[in-house]
Amino acid sequence: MGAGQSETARAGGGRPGEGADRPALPVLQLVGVSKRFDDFTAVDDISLDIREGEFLTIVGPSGSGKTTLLRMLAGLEQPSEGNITLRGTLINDLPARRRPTCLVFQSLALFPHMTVGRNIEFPLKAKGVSAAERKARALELLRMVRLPEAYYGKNVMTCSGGERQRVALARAFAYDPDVLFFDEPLSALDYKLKKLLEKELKDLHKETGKTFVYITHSLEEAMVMSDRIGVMRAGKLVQVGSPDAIYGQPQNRFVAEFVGEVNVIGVTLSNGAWLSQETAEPVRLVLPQTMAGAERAAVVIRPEYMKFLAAPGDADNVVSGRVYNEYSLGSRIQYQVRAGERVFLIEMSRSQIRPGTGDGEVLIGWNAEDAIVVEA
Amino acid sequence: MGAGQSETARAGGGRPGEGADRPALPVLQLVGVSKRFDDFTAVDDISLDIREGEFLTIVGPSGSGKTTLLRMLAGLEQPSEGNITLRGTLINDLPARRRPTCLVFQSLALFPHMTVGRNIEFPLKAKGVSAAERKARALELLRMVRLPEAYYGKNVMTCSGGERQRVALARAFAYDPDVLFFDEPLSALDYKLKKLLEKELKDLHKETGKTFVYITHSLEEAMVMSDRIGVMRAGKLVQVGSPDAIYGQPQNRFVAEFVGEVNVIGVTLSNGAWLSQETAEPVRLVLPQTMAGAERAAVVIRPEYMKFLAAPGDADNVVSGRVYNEYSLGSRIQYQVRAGERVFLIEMSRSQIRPGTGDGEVLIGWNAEDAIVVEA
Amino acid sequence: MSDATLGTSSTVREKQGKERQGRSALRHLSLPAGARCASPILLFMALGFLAPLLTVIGFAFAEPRSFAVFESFTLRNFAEIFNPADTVWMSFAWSLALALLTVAALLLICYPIAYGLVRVFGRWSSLVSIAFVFPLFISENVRLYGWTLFFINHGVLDGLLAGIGLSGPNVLFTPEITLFGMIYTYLPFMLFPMTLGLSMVPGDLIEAARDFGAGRLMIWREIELPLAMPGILIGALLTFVLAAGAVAEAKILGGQSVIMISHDIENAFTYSQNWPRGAALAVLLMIVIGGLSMAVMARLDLDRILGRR
Amino acid sequence: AREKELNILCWEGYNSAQVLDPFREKEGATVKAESLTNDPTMINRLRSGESKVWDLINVNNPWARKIMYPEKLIKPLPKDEFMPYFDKMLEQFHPPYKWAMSDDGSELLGMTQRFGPYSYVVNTDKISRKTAEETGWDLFNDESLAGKYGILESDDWNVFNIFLVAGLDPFKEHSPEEMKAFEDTALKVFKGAKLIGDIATMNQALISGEIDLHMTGGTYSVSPARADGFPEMRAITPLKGPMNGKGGVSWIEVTSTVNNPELSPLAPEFLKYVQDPEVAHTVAFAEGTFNPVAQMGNKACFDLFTKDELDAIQWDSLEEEMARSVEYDIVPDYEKALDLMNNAKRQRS
Amino acid sequence: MDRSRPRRSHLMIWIWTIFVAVAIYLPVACGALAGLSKGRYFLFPIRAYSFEWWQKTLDSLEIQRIVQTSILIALIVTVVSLVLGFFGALAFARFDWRGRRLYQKLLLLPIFFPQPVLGLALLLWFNTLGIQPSWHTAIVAHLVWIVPVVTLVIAIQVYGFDPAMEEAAADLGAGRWMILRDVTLPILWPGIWSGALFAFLLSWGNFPLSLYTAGADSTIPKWLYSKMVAGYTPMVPALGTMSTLAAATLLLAGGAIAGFVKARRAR
Ligand SMILES: Nc1ncnc2c1ncn2[C@@H]1O[C@H](COP(=O)(O)OP(=O)(O)OP(=O)(O)O)[C@@H](O)[C@H]1O
Ligand SMILES: Nc1ncnc2c1ncn2[C@@H]1O[C@H](COP(=O)(O)OP(=O)(O)OP(=O)(O)O)[C@@H](O)[C@H]1O
Ligand SMILES: NCCCCNCCCN
Ligand SMILES: [Mg+2]
Ligand SMILES: [Mg+2]
Repeated sequence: MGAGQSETARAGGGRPGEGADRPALPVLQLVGVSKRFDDFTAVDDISLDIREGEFLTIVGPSGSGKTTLLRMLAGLEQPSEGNITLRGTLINDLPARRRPTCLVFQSLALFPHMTVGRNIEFPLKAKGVSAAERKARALELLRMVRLPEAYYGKNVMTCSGGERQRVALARAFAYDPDVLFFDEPLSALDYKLKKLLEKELKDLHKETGKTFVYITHSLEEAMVMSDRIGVMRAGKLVQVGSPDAIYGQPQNRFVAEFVGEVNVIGVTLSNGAWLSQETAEPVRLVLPQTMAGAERAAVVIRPEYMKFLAAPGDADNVVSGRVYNEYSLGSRIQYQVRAGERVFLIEMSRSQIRPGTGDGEVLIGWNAEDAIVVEA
Repeated sequence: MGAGQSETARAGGGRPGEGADRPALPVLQLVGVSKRFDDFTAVDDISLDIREGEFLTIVGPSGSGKTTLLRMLAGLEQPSEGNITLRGTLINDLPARRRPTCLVFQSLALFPHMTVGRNIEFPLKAKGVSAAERKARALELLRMVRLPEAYYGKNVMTCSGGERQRVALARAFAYDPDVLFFDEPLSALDYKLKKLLEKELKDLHKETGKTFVYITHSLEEAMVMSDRIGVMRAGKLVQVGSPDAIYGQPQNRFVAEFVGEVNVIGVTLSNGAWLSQETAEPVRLVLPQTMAGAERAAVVIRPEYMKFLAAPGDADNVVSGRVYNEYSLGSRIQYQVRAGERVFLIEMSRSQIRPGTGDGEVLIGWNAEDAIVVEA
Repeated sequence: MSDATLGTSSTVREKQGKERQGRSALRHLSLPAGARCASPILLFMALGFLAPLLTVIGFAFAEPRSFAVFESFTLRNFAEIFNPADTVWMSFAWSLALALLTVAALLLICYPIAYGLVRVFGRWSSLVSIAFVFPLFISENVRLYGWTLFFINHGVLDGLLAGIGLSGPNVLFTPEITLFGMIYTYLPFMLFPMTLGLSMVPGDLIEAARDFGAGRLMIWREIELPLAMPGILIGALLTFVLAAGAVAEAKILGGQSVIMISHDIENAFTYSQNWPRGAALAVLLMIVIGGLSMAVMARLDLDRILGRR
Repeated sequence: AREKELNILCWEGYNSAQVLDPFREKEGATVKAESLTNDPTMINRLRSGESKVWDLINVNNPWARKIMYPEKLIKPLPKDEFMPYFDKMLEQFHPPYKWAMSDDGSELLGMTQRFGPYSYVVNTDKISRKTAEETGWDLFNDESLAGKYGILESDDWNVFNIFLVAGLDPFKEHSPEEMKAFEDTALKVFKGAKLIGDIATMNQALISGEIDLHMTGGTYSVSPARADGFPEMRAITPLKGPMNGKGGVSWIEVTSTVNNPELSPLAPEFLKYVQDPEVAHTVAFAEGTFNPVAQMGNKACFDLFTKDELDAIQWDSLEEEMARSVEYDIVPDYEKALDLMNNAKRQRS
Repeated sequence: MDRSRPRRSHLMIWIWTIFVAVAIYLPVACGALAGLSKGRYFLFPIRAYSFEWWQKTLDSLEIQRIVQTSILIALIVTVVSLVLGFFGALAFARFDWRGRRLYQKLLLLPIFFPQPVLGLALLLWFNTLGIQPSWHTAIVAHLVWIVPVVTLVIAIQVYGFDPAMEEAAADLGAGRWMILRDVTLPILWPGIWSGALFAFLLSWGNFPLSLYTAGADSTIPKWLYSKMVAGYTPMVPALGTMSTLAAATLLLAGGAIAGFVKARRAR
């Protein structure tokens, strides 16, 4: 995949416990960790190695247990079951303040009675850094998060949502821990600032070599920044791997649907051929591989691999339909093509020209190797 | 631009006061509205027509005054100057509860002492709807925002961030106003849910014909959902127009940079030719148009219009460089190409194949008609 | 200031302040919401407090041992009080000293309990706080007398100790037991505001501070204490004021080993039949207590501490 | 309008349920009684405007004749209705009884009932009655008793007693030297006191052995302790003293009708009601303090007293003790003396 | 989290709290013993027990009326001071208005005023106005002192109140009354509840103000005081014990009912 491959591949496509090929000890290791609140299981039997220096992002639906997982890692919550080790030492019971980790809260948890400056200086004060040094460092951090130095003396409760988020970020960096946890730190920022701070975070990650564990709801953020992405669902870790692996080889339909838009077609095996069940009459599909033993499966085709065809022979699988919606996504355009009951999504770069035939009947399709077959 | 054109063009490329060609009265009209806090001007002389039934999105950097603008429209803040009219009636002093509008707060402002159900029923209760009817409606709204019906009796403070946001949304819909204001309502949701609710909101907008005014930091959200987008900066409304107009004809560099990633090249006019000032020696560029009277300008090329070239003649403007970074953005891949001191961004669909030459020297370029010239 | 001017001047100012009243949902009547909410109380206080207050001040400047309020004006009452031969300053000193000690002791005694009520006792907490409320239903005289019965010779303590061949300590009728009685009486007035204050410290802030490596002391000093300060402060002020006006403890437990200022005021109005002197003492007491309290309140601005979230 | 209500300002006893409840039932009336523990406060309550509230006021002997009547705070009783009651009282109260009459002897100002000697109380197990009576007020000059006595909180009475300890007659005017002696005595006596407190505290302290004697006290204060089974506690009237040779002070309560513009018609009814032998006995043994009553001159009343009750009020020595006492009167130097005494009190600490 | 240390310190907190609570109840228990002893004067161990004083207390018409008066005064004071104090607290801590700083200071003044003098001053004032002192005037006197206290107590809670709650409610069409009833009041409920408790207790237990301003009407503290200084009998501690028991029963029953209603509503 070109020059970037080495970059994104750095962390490899990991799966829990699969890090044996890497010599370094995981900085944090979870083995069979669960967390129950009364009879509700928020985190369910998770095993995961967090590697020294990696940028690990956790994504998952709301309520899937991401925050709870992070809180256990930070020492703010104790696992109901399982073990957490830090470089080989069991730390289930180590208090948050003794862990070389730091959490940027989803709620930010800024100290309302302190100025921006004193908020940022708080961890330094806890370490006993001198006042002058603290202030110098705080001003430096303010610059880093793109806040004016004059904010040093500002009442933190008069800052806007985004400003507050940046203060929280600066405060975490002031603590300077080995492992940083972020709970949606950029969610309230505008696009441009988010891009800037994403880059800043990424650079800081590279420069410092620290381990970052990151929760986000922004797929783009996860894709751009992470060495590995972990996908959670209902307290379980469903898949962990490099962004490419997660995007390109999702383990199941949930992951596929979660990390971007997809066209999914349910198929059944019939006389050695895959038949689509979702068209009026079964259509035979050309697929990249067969699934051993499975009778049913799902075919996933990302919208960018769907093509408008000039002729029926231009792709392995062909569908005919009618464009009924077109959205601009900024750099891309998304088409919704209705074929019978189904709607297919096709995404094209804004710079590409659609080889379609106006508003009439169009042919769309995809090649066998661009589809992914996953568990139904 | 094919079938979708009619869709996105529906609202036209509007500018404040430009709506004269449309017969309908604006539902809300701002004339010279400002808001000062002590000596700080949060909203600065904004004039804007909000059209009946449109979906207007406000974007802008953090602290640019978006929330304050919405609060004035909702009646929670009074303008320091200027007038707000509702279908022709001056409403500067009309209290929030008398306005046919409703705001989904950035902080959500859920009632912590009520269950999810009672939160949602609150506006219905204010209207005097009977208990049975309220409950039926609340359950319906829960389904709409994809929360289980069992949440009806759940303590709202035990819901996760995303769950809470959905409750706030449901509550606003329960009020059923003419105009709905949203202050980043989806920011805490995961990608998939966000997509779902975006679609839901969009459908609701279409079905109900209500006017939506929406603040978001997600460019994609703004592009997909809006009839028009307004860009704010430091209290001022910099540009208002259709997503395509904002994206494709940004009025200045700020807007261009704000609504997506860009390559920007500063240029000067010299002997009737545009010269780039950012390369070692000035390079002559082929541009779509000249700017009357301007000596200096900025050239904006969106990454998706930059191309890898097989030969120097393949584009009007050609640069040679070296790929040094490659990110997957999900459906797209972004390349960073270093040419001397400068870095160019090129974005391609994941399905396209890069016609480059491995890690060595590459040629990149763009055609004159794909660049935009804006104020410097 | 007369009650009439109080009423109008604040009304005028409030009207001027109207423009800044933005954030209220109740703002659309003629007066700003704040002034409207304050007006019943202000009216009541003007009638119920200011007027009697003026009467007392009037008495303070009346001829000693007369009832000629507003008919005579003299500084003699104050002159007598400040005469070095008059030992009434000792009563002031004792009252204020014991009140300060009471506040200090209660801060220490109540903090762990308030902390427990907010963060440790969980579902037991309402039961525990109710346990601290019940005794308040008995008049303080009776409860204090209960301590006399406990500590006195052949009382409960002595009687119990006699069972093991010991005898009770001689603690009654001393300044120390007076202090003890004050601490005992005013404990709830410190405990409940303090608990309310502590309960307003958000848990995630403490977690965040802990996560940043702050030790218990630092969390306490930098987060918990400042955020709980309004409650603590109000508790401290309340107990200080009540204790400075206390008299029953010195009478019932202390055997009047010290004379409290309220006792002197009471005497002036009873045995001495010298109302002007009593009024003058009262005015002085009010100035001293009010001044001290205002100084504290001014230095620790409630609004700022709380950030008005 | 006030047919069915009656408000009484009084020393304790009259406000007890035993006395009031039968009257309430009999008249179907609302009777409120407030008891205070010193005369000046009660007088001031009337002065400050409460004469519109109260119907009856019950204070010690000199106030009606010397203060309240001249100040028009009370009004006279109809003589024809009330004078006959005095005939049945103990001999010393036979009409015209000085403290019940106006200065000029023309008006009847109130009815007498409870009375008694009032000097000091000792635990005769610690200090014999004989020693106590013979030593007299010098007991409180005895350094060896410092820390072993209490002082009843009854400041008007304490003023008399400090004068007496200083060897001075309180009911005269005093020279500066005498006042100096008063001051020094006050300082010493208050410094030496173990505690100052109310009657309950004094009796409790006597019984517990915290103190051996206390100043200011008499049958009035010690009788409940005696009735409770501690006959060794005894009110003492010294054999001699600086008041024309007498050393004790006694008091007599006088109940008068307040000069209330809307006086309740129940006021005279109540005054008659308490003259009834049964009720008079109840008044004598009303909850709290037990006292002799003037109505004991009536055999029907006297016969109601049991031996234990007579023991409690020291009936055996009542006559001689009253004879050794002068009657409570207004103290000319009261204000100055009280200030000195209050100063002395503060310097206890 | 460091398990052992918090556990240990939590244990210390429990122990300390229980210790203080026991101390709080010690004199109450001593009083209860005194009320059950046959003798007027207390010697421990008790020589003879008797219910005589309890019986007398229960039989007394006097005490019945005094208890009724005390309850009535305390209830009225509680209700009125809650209403005044609630709005007062909003003005104190919730709204930004010009006179606020001054108002905050003025409101504290009555608290700094010695109560015996306040009572006397009020008595003088009532006389000037030609109002006869009675339990009605005692209510006014109690209010002068208790309203500021209640206001302060509620204000503590109001400081933590997020105005966005009211804004959201108004925006959703709620009128002022509904905002008050459904949003502001419930959120401020803990503060109001403490305010009510304070108001009731301060009124119930108040002696100096009642002494001067209740005229011929008596309250429990007034009665107890007069009995204590002259005429002490074990009816004094007996009445004390009874009021605690009654209050305990009331509060526990109230709590149980509230809990029951809450549990039912949650279903
Ligand atoms: N203290 C608690 N008591 C009870 N339930 C809890 C508690 N904390 C979390 N939960 C529940 O556990 C589940 C997981 O919560 P968590 O906050 O970890 O979700 P999340 O993945 O971070 O969600 P979001 O993306 O919305 O922030 C949720 O259903 C939540 O309601
Ligand atoms: N009540 C207030 N008093 C003083 N300054 C205020 C107040 N409300 C807002 N501001 C200031 O006004 C500016 C605009 O605030 P606003 O909340 O409208 O920004 P925003 O565009 O919504 O930002 P964000 O995207 O971060 O939410 C900010 O700089 C903020 O600090
Ligand atoms: N506190 C009691 C001192 C006064 C004694 N006199 C009692 C007489 C009752 N009329
Ligand atoms: Mg979360
Ligand atoms: Mg905002």
